[in-house]
Amino acid sequence: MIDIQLLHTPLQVEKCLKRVRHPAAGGIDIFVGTVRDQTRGKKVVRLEFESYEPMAISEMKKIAERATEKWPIQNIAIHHRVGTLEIGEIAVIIAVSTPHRKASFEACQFAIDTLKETVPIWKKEIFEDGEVWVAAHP
Amino acid sequence: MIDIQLLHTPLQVEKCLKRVRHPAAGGIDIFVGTVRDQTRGKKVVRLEFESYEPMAISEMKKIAERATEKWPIQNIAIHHRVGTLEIGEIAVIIAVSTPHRKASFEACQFAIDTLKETVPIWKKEIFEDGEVWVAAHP
Amino acid sequence: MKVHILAFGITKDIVGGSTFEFQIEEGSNVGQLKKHLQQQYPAFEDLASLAIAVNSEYASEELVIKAADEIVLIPPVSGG
Amino acid sequence: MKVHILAFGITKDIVGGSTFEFQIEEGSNVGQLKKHLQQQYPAFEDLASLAIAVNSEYASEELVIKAADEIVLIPPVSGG
Repeated sequence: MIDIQLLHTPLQVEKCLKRVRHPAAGGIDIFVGTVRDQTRGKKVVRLEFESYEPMAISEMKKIAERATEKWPIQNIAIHHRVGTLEIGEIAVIIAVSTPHRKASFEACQFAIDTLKETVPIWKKEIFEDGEVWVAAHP
Repeated sequence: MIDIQLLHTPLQVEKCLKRVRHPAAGGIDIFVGTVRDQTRGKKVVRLEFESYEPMAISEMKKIAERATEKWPIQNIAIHHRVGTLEIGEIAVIIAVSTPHRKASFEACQFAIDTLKETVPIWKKEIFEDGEVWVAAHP
Repeated sequence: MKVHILAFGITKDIVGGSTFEFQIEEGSNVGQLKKHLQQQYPAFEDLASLAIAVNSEYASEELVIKAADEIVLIPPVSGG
Repeated sequence: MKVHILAFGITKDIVGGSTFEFQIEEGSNVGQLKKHLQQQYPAFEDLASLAIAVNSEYASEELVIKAADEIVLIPPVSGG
């Protein structure tokens, strides 16, 4: 089962876990991406995420489908938040259940690595003295 | 910060997440080990875990310390359950926060792999027609 | 032919809005559109990358654009 | 010298209890204790492994046992 969500409200790990639990699962790996308080030594005040919503959802779905082809996944949930996030808040949660643990780690890492490359979501770091779109420039 | 717990009550992912969250963390990886409903094709009714408690705690602590030496870990929590577990229940949770995500995956995987090799905890699989101590025989 | 373009992230700042209209020749492909956009907005050339999505899918340079297409500028993504 | 031994997991089933007393010569080391245990309980030899912990730490074969030590049989662990 694939569960993709793009939410404007706080993400909940418990909810993702619930979505992926499975009686034949032995391992569940959950990645939680949180907002760091600094970047390259500079203090971050907050982040703003925006997305091209229909495509973000379809690209996240593609990642889940590709992962399901590569690993024996029982369930996978990808929840991403958009809007304004304060330090420490959760930006993304990826949860994957598999019969044995190794695949859950591999699939989860594949999913977050690919998400960061392909899903049309952009974050702007707000500093005390300015702001910058992350990764925009080389 | 290292948080080690050996519990006779249900484990909670939310609690582990809370223990490892950190304002400078960018990635948190959480591994959740659950009780599978079958093993080598045979239906499992429930599991019974027992431990040599003081040593189990000290070995889990060693794992957390070794992980902290190898990776830039902000916080690590290892919670293991003992007693009787039904299908789908959580036997172990390992949560690791790091500044960047790659280390969180590596450290979490190291911790569960090592736990399964060194921590004096034993599980007995209860089938409909018998029971067996897991991994006891070659 | 007039096409309707959506801009996100830093491209929104560069073009000065989240949507704009752009004139291209009938039968232009995505590669040609991108070249014209870079001429109009030189700041695009400073980006680490600039992809174009057509109807919610990443488009190859060869894809021919139709007037009704939803065209979206995708600067380097940074989700997660 | 009499030593007090704790058994867990399958070793508990093999020795028929979670604690038992065992007679070894003064100055015996862990390797010697293990050999004597295997003679007394041949089922130990069928195990995938059998480690011995002394005072809550895995003990090397060379460690000399003292009467007051807490000795624990560690058959293959299977936590997680």
